Formats: sequence, C-alpha cells, structure tokens
Amino acid sequence: MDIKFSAEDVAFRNEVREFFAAEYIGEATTRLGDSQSTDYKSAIVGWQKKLHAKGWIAPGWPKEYGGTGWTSTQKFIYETERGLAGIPDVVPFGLKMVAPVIYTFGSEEQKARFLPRILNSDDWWCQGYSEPGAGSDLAALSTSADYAGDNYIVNGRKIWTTFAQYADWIFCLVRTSKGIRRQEGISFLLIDMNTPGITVKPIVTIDGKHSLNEVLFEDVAVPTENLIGEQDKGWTYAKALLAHERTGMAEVADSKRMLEGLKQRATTEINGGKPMIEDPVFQMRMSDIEMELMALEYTELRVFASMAAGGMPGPESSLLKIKGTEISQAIHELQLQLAANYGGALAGDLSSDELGHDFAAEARGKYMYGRAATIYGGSNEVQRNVIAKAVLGL
Amino acid sequence: MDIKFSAEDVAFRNEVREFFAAEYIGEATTRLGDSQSTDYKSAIVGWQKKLHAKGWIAPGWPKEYGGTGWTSTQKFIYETERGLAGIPDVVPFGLKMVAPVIYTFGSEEQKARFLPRILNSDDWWCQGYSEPGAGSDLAALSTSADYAGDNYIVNGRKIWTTFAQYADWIFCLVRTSKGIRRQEGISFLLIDMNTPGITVKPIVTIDGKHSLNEVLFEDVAVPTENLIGEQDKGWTYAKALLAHERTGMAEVADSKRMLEGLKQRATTEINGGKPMIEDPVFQMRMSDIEMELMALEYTELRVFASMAAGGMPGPESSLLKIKGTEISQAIHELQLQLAANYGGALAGDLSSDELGHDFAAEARGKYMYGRAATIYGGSNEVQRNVIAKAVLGL
Amino acid sequence: MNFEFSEEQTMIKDSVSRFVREQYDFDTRRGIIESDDGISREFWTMFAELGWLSVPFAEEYGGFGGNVVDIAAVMEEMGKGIVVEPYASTVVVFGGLLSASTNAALKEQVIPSIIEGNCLGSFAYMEPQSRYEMSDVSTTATASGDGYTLNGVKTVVANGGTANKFVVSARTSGEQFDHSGVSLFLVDATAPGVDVKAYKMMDGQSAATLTLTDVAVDQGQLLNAAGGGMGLIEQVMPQILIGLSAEALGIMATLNTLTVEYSKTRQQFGAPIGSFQVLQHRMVDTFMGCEQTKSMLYRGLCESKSVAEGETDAVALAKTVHALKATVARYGKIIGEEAIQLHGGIGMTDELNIGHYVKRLMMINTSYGDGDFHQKAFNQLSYSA
Amino acid sequence: MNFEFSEEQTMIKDSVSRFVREQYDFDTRRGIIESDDGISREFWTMFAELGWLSVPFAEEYGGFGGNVVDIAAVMEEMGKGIVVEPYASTVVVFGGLLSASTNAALKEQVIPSIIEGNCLGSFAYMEPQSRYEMSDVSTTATASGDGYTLNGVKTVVANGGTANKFVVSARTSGEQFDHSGVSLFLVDATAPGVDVKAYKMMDGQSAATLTLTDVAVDQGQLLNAAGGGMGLIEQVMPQILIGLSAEALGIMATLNTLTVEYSKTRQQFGAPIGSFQVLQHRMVDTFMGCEQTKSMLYRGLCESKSVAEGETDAVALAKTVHALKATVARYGKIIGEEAIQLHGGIGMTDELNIGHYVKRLMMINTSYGDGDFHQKAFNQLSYSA
Repeated sequence: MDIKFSAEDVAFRNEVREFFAAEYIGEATTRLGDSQSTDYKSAIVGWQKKLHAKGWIAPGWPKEYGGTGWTSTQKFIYETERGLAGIPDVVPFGLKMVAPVIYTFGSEEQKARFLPRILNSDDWWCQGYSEPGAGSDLAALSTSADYAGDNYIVNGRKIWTTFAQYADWIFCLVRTSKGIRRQEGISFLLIDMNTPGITVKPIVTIDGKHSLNEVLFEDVAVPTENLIGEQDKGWTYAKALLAHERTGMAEVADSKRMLEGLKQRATTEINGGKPMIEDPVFQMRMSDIEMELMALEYTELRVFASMAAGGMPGPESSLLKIKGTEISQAIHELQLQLAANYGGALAGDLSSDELGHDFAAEARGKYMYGRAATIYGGSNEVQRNVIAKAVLGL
Repeated sequence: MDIKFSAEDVAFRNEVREFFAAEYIGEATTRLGDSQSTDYKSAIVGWQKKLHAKGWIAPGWPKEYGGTGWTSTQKFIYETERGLAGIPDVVPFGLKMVAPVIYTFGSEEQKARFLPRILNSDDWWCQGYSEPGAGSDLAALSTSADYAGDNYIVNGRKIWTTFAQYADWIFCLVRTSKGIRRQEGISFLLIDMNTPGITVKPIVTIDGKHSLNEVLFEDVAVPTENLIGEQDKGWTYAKALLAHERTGMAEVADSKRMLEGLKQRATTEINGGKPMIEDPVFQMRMSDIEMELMALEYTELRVFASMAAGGMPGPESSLLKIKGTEISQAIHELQLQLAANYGGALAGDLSSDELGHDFAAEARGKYMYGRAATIYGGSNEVQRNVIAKAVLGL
Repeated sequence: MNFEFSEEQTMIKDSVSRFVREQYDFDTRRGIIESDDGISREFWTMFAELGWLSVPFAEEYGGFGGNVVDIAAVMEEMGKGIVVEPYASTVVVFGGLLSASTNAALKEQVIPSIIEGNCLGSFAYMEPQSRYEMSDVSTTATASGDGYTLNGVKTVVANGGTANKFVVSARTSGEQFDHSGVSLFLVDATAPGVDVKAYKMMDGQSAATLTLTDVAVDQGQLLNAAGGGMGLIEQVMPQILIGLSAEALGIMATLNTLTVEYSKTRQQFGAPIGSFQVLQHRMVDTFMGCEQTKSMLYRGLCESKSVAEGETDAVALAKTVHALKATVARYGKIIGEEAIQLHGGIGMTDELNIGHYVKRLMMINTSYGDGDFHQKAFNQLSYSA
Repeated sequence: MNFEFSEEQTMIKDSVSRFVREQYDFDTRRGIIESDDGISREFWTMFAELGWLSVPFAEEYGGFGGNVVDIAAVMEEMGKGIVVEPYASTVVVFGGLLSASTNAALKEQVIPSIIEGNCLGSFAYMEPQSRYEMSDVSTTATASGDGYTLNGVKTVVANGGTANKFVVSARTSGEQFDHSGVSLFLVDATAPGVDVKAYKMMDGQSAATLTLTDVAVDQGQLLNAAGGGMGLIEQVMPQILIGLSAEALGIMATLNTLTVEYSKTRQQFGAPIGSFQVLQHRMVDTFMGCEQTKSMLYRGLCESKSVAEGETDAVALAKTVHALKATVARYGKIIGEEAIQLHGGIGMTDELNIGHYVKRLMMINTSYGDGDFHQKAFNQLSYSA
C-alpha cells in the first residue's frame, strides 16, 4: 500500500516537466486550445512535430514502430503531467486509433507506408465509424463497400467525424457482406480523403463551433490494398481498438486542473460582497466534485498499478469513463454557475472589461460541448450496460 | 385559476376541525400511534366507532351503503384536516379495500352480511394478495382454491399481511384455474380467519416491530358463497380496487405536518452552539424537500380539482404515489440526520432525559419502516413503468 | 377551486399558440436572429395589433387590464416557440416596473407607447460586481440642480441591443449594499452620456453593457420616491419570476414532448430507444419534473391573486416565487440535459431545435437569480428566526 | 507503487475472513446479541489469542507494531461479518488514544491488558448538547488537591455496556467551545461516582449514558498534558475514521454482492429482476460507489504512511479522511437503501441479514460525525482563505 515513485521515475517526471515548461510556450497554448482559429491545424502539427523530434509522440506504440519504450509508470507520469500542464492530447485519430490497428493487423506494406507519416504528423487522420443510424449501436452501420476487382466501391454516410475538414485520410468501417450476425461482414478500410466522390459537410455544434462533420461517399473507389487484414473481419480489429481507447478516459489530471481553476474563480466571483468560495452552499457543490475526483484519482492509480504489475486492470477500470465524464461535466456546470448571467454572452468583439467578465465564453463553450462526453465513445448508458454484464454478471 | 373554497366548504372544514379537536383526544393519539401496544386494536376500533357514530367512517362509499354523500371537495377537506391533525387514517383493509369490491361486485347477500359490520368496525379485515413469489408481479400468485362442491379448498401462503394477528376476515386472490394468461383463473375469496387450517406467523420488520405476517392455508375449506362475483374473474375486481387505492397516496397533509415537526426539531438540535435550522447546508436539505412538497400540494389540488369538476384525473395524478413516498422518505432521512448518534439507540426503559434525546426512537422507526413505502402497493419502479406506458406511450 | 384559464385567457393563449405553430417555425426564428435587428419588427407590430403588448396594463392607459395569470398564459406559449422578440423584457419587466410606478405622468407618457409597439424597454440593474444582488448598486445618482447625474456601468442588460428606454437602478443614498437608497430612473437609450455596447446572447436575444457617464436626469424620470426603488422592485418581482417561469414551463414541456417522440422513432440495437427501461424511467422523471413545475407555477398564480385581493400576505407569495424559480432551475437543468443526452449526437447540433430550447432555458435560469440564489432566499424567509 | 496488502497483512486479513465465514454466521451473531452480555467473551479471548487485539500497538507493550493499513485489513473483514464485539471501540479508538498518549506509565498499565483481552475500552466524548463537535465539552474537571474532580454527562458512549475503562474528555480550562482546555482522563467504569446506564443500539452493539458525579481522578490518569486533549484526538482521528470506513467498506461490498446475487434469482414478471435495465444501472452505480469508497480508503492509507514518514503534511491527510467519511456516508446510504429496495419485502424483515448490515452502516455514519459534518470540515480545510 504505497504510491511512491522510484528515483528513476521521479527523474523522468522532472524531465517531462522541464520539457513541457521549455517547449510548450504560451503562444502555442492559445492556438492549440482554439479549434476555430485559422491556424489551428498548423499549430497542432507544429507542436506534434516537436514532440516527435523529442521522441515522445507515440508512448503507446511498440518501440519497433517508433514508440517510446516507456514503462507503464512512465506513460502514466507523462499523461498526468500533460494534463496538469493543460496541454491538449495529440490528435488521437492517427496516433492512437488507426496506428494500433495498422501495426497490429496491417500488412508490412501498410506499416511502411502509413506509420512514419503518422509519427511525423504528415498525414491528418479522421475516423469513419458512426453513421446516422449507427451511434451507440455501431454494428448497425450500413455504408457499403462493394468489391470490384482492384477496388472497393464505397457508398454511404459517416457522421460526427471530428476534424474531417483537415484530414488527409479517413479510416472506415464499411459493410462488405451481409452476414448472419450484424457484426460479421464489416471491413476496415483506409481511404484517401482526396478520392473523388467524397464530400465533407460541416456540422456546427451547440457551442456554435465547427469541429464535427458529415462525410459522404458516392461511388468512391478505394484500392483493395487499403483493406486492413481480411475482408469481413473489420469488427474484430475495431473492437480491439475500442478496448485500447477505453483505458485512460478518466482524465483525472485535466479535471484536477479545471477544478483548481474553478476554485480560483470562486475567489474572484462576488455575491453580496462575499466571494463565492466562502458560500457554504457553493462549497458543498465544489466538494461534492472534489471528493469524487480525489477518489477517482486513486481508482485510476489502482488500475495503473495493476497494469504496471503486469496484470489486467480489475473491474474498477470500467468506471473510469463514466465517473471521469460525470466529474468533468459537473465542473463545467459549476464553472457556468459561477459565470452567472455572463455565461450566455456571445460578446464577440467586446473585451472582458467591456463585458464585465472574463471566463464566461470559456465556461459556456466547455459546458455546451462537454455534453457530448457522455454520448460519444459508447454513451454512458452503454457503459453501464457493459459493466452490468461484464462485471456484475447480470 | 383559483383555490378558494365556497362558504359551505369553509363551514364544513370548521366542523371537521372542531370534531377532531373535541373527539380526538391526546390519550387516543398515543395509543393509535403505537401499533405495538397491547390495546392498539381496541383503541383503533374505539376511535373508528366514534367516527361511525358521527357518520364519517366511510367518505368513499356510495351513500346507499352508508357513505357520507360528501362532494369531492368535502372528501378532500376531510382528508387534509385529518392529515394536518396527525390522526391516522382508518385501517384501510375493510373500509377502503374490500368494501368497494363487495358493494361493486358482491351479491346482495354479501353486501348485507359484510358491509354493516365493516362500517361499525365489528370485523377486522386483512389483505391476502402478495405471496413469496408474487410481489410487484402480483399475477404470479400461486395459492390455489380447488372447487369441491360447496367449498373451495385453499392451499398456499400469503405474505406481508398487515395486522393479520388482529383480523377476523381476510380477502384473498387465489388461483382457481390455470388460464392461458396469468391474470386469468384468479378468483376473489373472502375467508373467515377462524377457519381450521389457517396459521398466522408474525414477521418482525427492520424497525423491530410486528405488524406484518405470513398467513398459511392448509386445506382450508371456504364456502362458495364467499366467492365475490364470478369464479376466475378476480383479477378484474382486484384491479378496480387498485385503481381506487392509487388516488390520494401523496399524503401531502401528513408530510406537511412531519416537515413542521422537522423544522421545530431543527431549532432545538444544536451543533457548535448553533441550532441546525440556521445551518445553511441543512437549510438546503430542508428546502429541497419543502419546495417539492409545496409543488406536490398543488399537484394534488390539480388532481382533486379535475375530479371535483366531474372529470378524470389527468396524467399528473400518476406521480402522486412516487413523489409522495419520495418526499416522506426524505423527511424521515433528515429527521434521522437530526437525531445524530441517538438515532440508533434502543433506549428501552431509559427516559429521554437519561438518554439525552427525545425523538430518536421515532425518527429511527419512521426511517426504517418508511423504506417500505416505495416497495408496497406497486413498487416505485413499477409505478414508473406504468407511467412510461400509460402516460408517455412508451 | 379550479386551475383553468378563463375564457379570455384561453383566447389569448390560443392566439399566441397559433402564431407560434403557424408563423414562427424554427427557420423563421433563425432568420430573425440572423437579421441585423435580431428581432422582427413586423411581428412586434403584429403583437401590438393582437393586443398582446397590452395584456398587463391598466385600462386607463389603453391596456387589457390583465394580471399575472394572463402574463403566464402568454409567456408559456412564447416559450414553446422560444420567441426572441423581447416580450418579457419590455412588457413583463419594464412594463411591470412602470405599472407599479407612482409617477402618473411617466406612466401616461410611456405605457401607451409600449402598448402601441413603439417602445422597447429593459431593466438595467446588474453591475460588474453585483452578481444577483439587486441591492448591490454602485451606480451613483448624484443630486444636481433639480435632478440627478448618473454615473456607472450596468452589465448584461436584457434586450440591450434594441431597447429604446431603460429603467436604471442607481444609488441616491446609502452604501453599496444598502437596501434603501436605491432609486429607479427612466433613461432614454439615446440620452447624452449613455453608451450602449450590444451583443448577442446564446439564446438569440440581445444584451448590452450600459455605461452611464454624467447622464442628466430630472425628478420626473424617477419611478417612485427617491431611495425607494427596492420596494418597487420587490413588488414587481413575483410577476417577473412568474413570467419567466411560465416561459420556462413552455420550453420544458416542449423538450419533453420532443424527446419522448424522438425516443419512439430512434432505433438502436434493433429497438426504439424509448423501449429501454432506463430511458423510460428517466423520461418519467422529466415528465414529473415538468408537472411539479407547473404545479408550483399555479401555486404562484393562485397566491398572486390572493395577495392582490388582500387575503394572503406577500411573504407567502415571495416564498412561492423563490421556490418556483429554484424549481425551474432544478428541473430545467435536468430536462435540458436529458433532452440532449437522449437525442445523442443529433442533440449536440446547432441545426436541431433541441439545443436552442436548452439555451433559452439556461438563460432563464440565470435571469434574476439562479436556483441556488433563489433557494437561499427561500431559506431566509422560511428558516430564519 | 502498489495497492496490495503485505504478506503479513494478508495473513491477518485472511484469518479474520476465515473466522467470519466459518464461525460467525448470522445465527451465531444473533445469539450473541441476544445473550446477557451482548458480546461473546469466548470469541474475544480468541481474538486475543490470534493476536488481533495486538495489531496497532507498539512491540514494547507486546503489540504487533502494525499501522492503519493493518487496522483497515482487520476492520474490513469484521465489517463483512458485522462482528458486534467491540474491536473498533476498544482497539482502534480507545487503544489508539492510549497509543498516542504521552503518559508512559498509563500505557504500560493498560495496553497489555487490552492485548490480553482483559480490558474493554471506550471513548466518552459526546454530551447532550454537543452533537458532533468534539470541542463542545461542558463536563468539568476541577482541580482538587493533586488531581481533579469530574462532573458531567456523556451520551451514546460506544461499547458502554461492557467497557471496563473509558477515556473521558473533560474541560480543565476555557469556555464551552474552546479548542484548548479539553483534557482526556482514563476513568474506570467502577470508579466511585461513575454511573453507567447501558442500552442496546440498533446494530446490536451497546452504548451508555455515563454520568460523572464528583469522580476523583489523579494526574496519572491524564493521557497527555492538561488542556491538550484536542491535539491528541486530532492525531488519532485519521486512524479512527479509517478504521470505521474500512468496516463500512466491508459492509458495502457485502450488501452489493448479496443484492446482485439476489437479483439473479428473484423472479418477477417472468424474468430475474437483475435482467431489468433500470435495476442493472442502479447496481452499477452502487458498484461504482463501493469502488470509489475503496479508492478513497486507499488514499487515506497511502497518505497516512506518507505522514508517518514525514513526507506529507497532516492537513492533506485530514482532508482525505474527512472526504473518506463523507464518501462512506454518501455511498453507504445509497447502497443500504438500494439493498433494501431491490430485495423488496424480504429486505424489510428482521429475519434477513440485509437490514442488519444496513443498520451497522447507519451507525458508522453517525459515529464521529456524519457526512455533512465531515464534508463541511473538508470545506473548511479546502476553501478557507
């Protein structure tokens, strides 16, 4: 019963901190944080190339393909420090989503062709899973890929595709055969976004921003060499990836940083001449969250510790996404509560002095967009179904 | 949009108040409130006979059978005043449960035989519906009644039978045929508790008290003349009764009285030298409940008003039981929170001075037994299923 | 006892309802918000012609002579269409303050122009430091000759972009938090020294920062006795809170209806999502939340009437309207969040109406105090010695 | 980094676990509670022989030299059997106070007798007016000759019916609520002037009202410097709260397991109730609540170690144990109530074990401060300027 790090790990942590402090400069922060700015893509790519230069772009990859070779402890430390420093994660679609599928299930040609460009952020990837009729129930997808000699001819619609407007490539689940079980007959295709027949339509979300898209495929010819593994086995590959995605979704470090921000702001928001942080009721609202987060931090540590010890994560790992998203939403809510009337202001060109408030826009944006956290990546309802079945045996 | 009562109704309210003030004396209060005291039954019967003498024992009955002939407004006023005065309701099994079935579906002989004795509290009735395998799913019942000439031979077990230890009669749902639908083949039987083969076994509940029982039937011969209506149609009669039971389960007046008590006690419970009622956090806990109750009071009024206007209660009536029970449980919880460490004390012979506290036992008893409120009479889960289907059309 | 609207009330309710259904569809609303003005002047003129702008005003000024029940009837239907024209700001709040004013000349001058649709109004009370505390007023009204000079900043002033006139709270005496010493002035948007920086709110309505620099006002612009502004505000507050809550109720009911309907058609895992028990129970909870809110609104309406007829004391009504606004906050939040969650991805889009209903509900929540603020005010009235 | 118990800790944990499974079934427990003593002296002697009573004590007194992790290991397993023998009261609380005492003679005298099973102890701190405030002490210790005279009333004294000795808080100086001036005395249950009125608690354990009338104590009965009692209490509080929380965790896990199992067998509407999605999600929530509680307990254990090793300040630990007790309160309540609700009628009966687990959980909640009390203490440490 001990959470101490070894001297080597402490040294590593210091190295990470120093690197972030030196290289992740304020200017980048702003640009990386604002997905609506015109140079968002170049800012992200620039920062990721810097990480690549340091050799830290792909902690999750096996060393042979360009991974860091870190221990689980080092990975954990790296992620924690990144979150505490407020540095956004790398764009996951290439590095964390398609790459593991490619290096696990892809051919040697595919590995050689795609992995280096992913490492160097030369290609921007996006994900083509969800469809209008297939959300939490992914297996209901109907985008078709018909085999035609050297190509698959793809027809259908993908939706909720983050940053498709920037993407060079999209990885898709498509239906190649009508199997008996819906999960059968699905294949995993890599598609060049410049192929004729692809249309990207922006989706503006309730925070007024554009990061999601619809991607339409009309007779899009995809070379068969872009098929991952075997035809009709795509569901297996995707499932392996989803399991990969599920660990580390608690985002404890991010929530800790947000909560610190909340406390700071509660000292400057005044009601009746008293800072909100002194209000006994608001204190309860804060500690309702802070206590959950303190526990979740240790739940995450427990998961990490059993993985570091070479074991599988225990049942407690299943709650990371549910609790993590509930906590971050709860922080967003309090942030917005603090912003009071200002929370709804689309102040446009007004300075915060002219508006009378300085974090209202951020509070609103986080709250609104944050509603998605319990919907995507398997809604929290689906997560609970999964725990009921897998953990409780119901 | 108006909640005013007519002058006649105000006069009636005053009459009710005066009667309760004059006739419902303190001594009776104590005895009626303690189901564990040895003279509980005689106290209840005494009070009910007094009500009968006044002609007020059966507000729900049609006038021809001995009902009061009151308007819905008068019934509402009567129930409200009773709750506010803290007077327990009449024991419902005879007056409110079996009597409506008898006067609606019974034969003339049955009416003549049973109704006058119910009105005069000469017979104490209990209810034989639930079985070990049939709780919220009542239709799963398996107690059998086999037709044998002049008698039905009853075998089986009924459970959760309130006050069976005092009862002269029990009304039962029994299975007379194995129908295709489980609801078919059920009959409604009236059974004399003195019939050979009936055993009553006490069930002690988690509040340490005995009001529930198991009733065992072993080859109990019940004359066929005690069958209500037609054989195999009992489910229909019981369902009609359940609908009858569902209105007026919000118990707003009782909760209002309890909440007043809670506030009083919050002024005398001290923490750190300050009464709990001044604690901002405890205030929030109280007003969470009080506000819900203020709304529920008007929900009840809305239901009542549409019934008084001769209409059917609207969809809002369906929430009365759910919200009513949730509110009363929430009050119990706060009461127990106020009682602090004393809440668990089975102080026995110790006076409240010796114990150091005066409402702990009551708070514990209400909390513990109150857990049943969301279980019996159709659990709140079943209630929500019903609303989803009947009101929302899901 | 009855909870029906009168024949007259039903008529006006139906007429607003018909307008929303037949003329105020979602695309029309979007077009209005994206227009330069951000509101439809044609519709506003129509509101005047249909008599909606006259609802709460006394007959001597050309009003309909209605009460809060009439206001609630109109506002609930406006909520169902999330109408962005500033009815609440102009008629319920600004108009309510003027109706309660003791300045007959001022009333005669302004009320008819509201009714005719020629005056859009707003109440400027909030300041950068004040949050929801109405009596936290540091805008100053310094006596000067026959009148006063106003200096200060008012923030998030509702309908700030289009209002012709503002009721402005300013301090004629006392310290920053003092209850007495706050005075209410009618100030023209174009008066010298008035600077209006307008912007949009997320619900499509406008707001503004109002900077007052040496704005000269005379005694005739006072709504009631100098220093007695808080009394007037408190008198009108039940009407304001009831009006906004009625609008919220219309929104909540609409969100629930849309969500239940969607759940019947949206298929996942081979069944409509409305067949999943967990979602059913949550929709039952939002249904109950909406009904409880309606009950609390009706309580406010009935008690308003009793207070007007001198049968109930104002404290009981104040408790109820605080509870009402807190109830709107509580269930509004749950209903809005469940509506988005149950709609899933599509609920996150700007294209769907759901998010827009939710945003207006959120803005109502922060208008004139959020849930915690009102619950604490309720506690103050209920549990203080 | 690891969250495993050491080999030694695992051994003792297993041994308590085996005892509970093999010797402490529900009927045995009921028999013990209904016996005159209300506890089993045989089992207590066995506890001594197995070394359980020696766990947290220093080796110099014959102890095992364990720490809070050892205590948590034992208490969690005791919780699974809702063992009524006063381990928490005697070993964790009373023993903890003595271990932290600076009075070497007293320690030498009492600790070995605890370890041998000859001394049952209790901490008498609560008074009729004090609720959960430890420093609200009106029991007086008046200097008298070489010692003091104690007068006052202590209520709901845990293990009051069987304790041989009490640590009693009394005021040697200061006013009623003063933090300083509280002193801790070791008082014999049979000392002249000590009146013990014992009764049962709903969890089967005993409690008592302790009336002290001119009870003479000498300097040697002081646990530490006169007036410095609160410091000693605060030093031991993490151990007390962790011990009780570990017991609660054992209960919560047991309730969850029993409920999930029951839901798989109980048939309603033609299916096991565990197949209903609403109940599934609620059992997922109680599962998560239990895991979060465990994580918070582990946080407390790790930080206790850090504090003992001088690496973390005591405030961080104090925050954590307040949060831990508040978490136990929150999830304990939900888990207990869901266990009864999901068991339905049978969950309401005294015959089934469910209600008894729930009652002990409820008693833990009110021991040494309930959820709101500890959350407010947490707030005080976290959000005060």
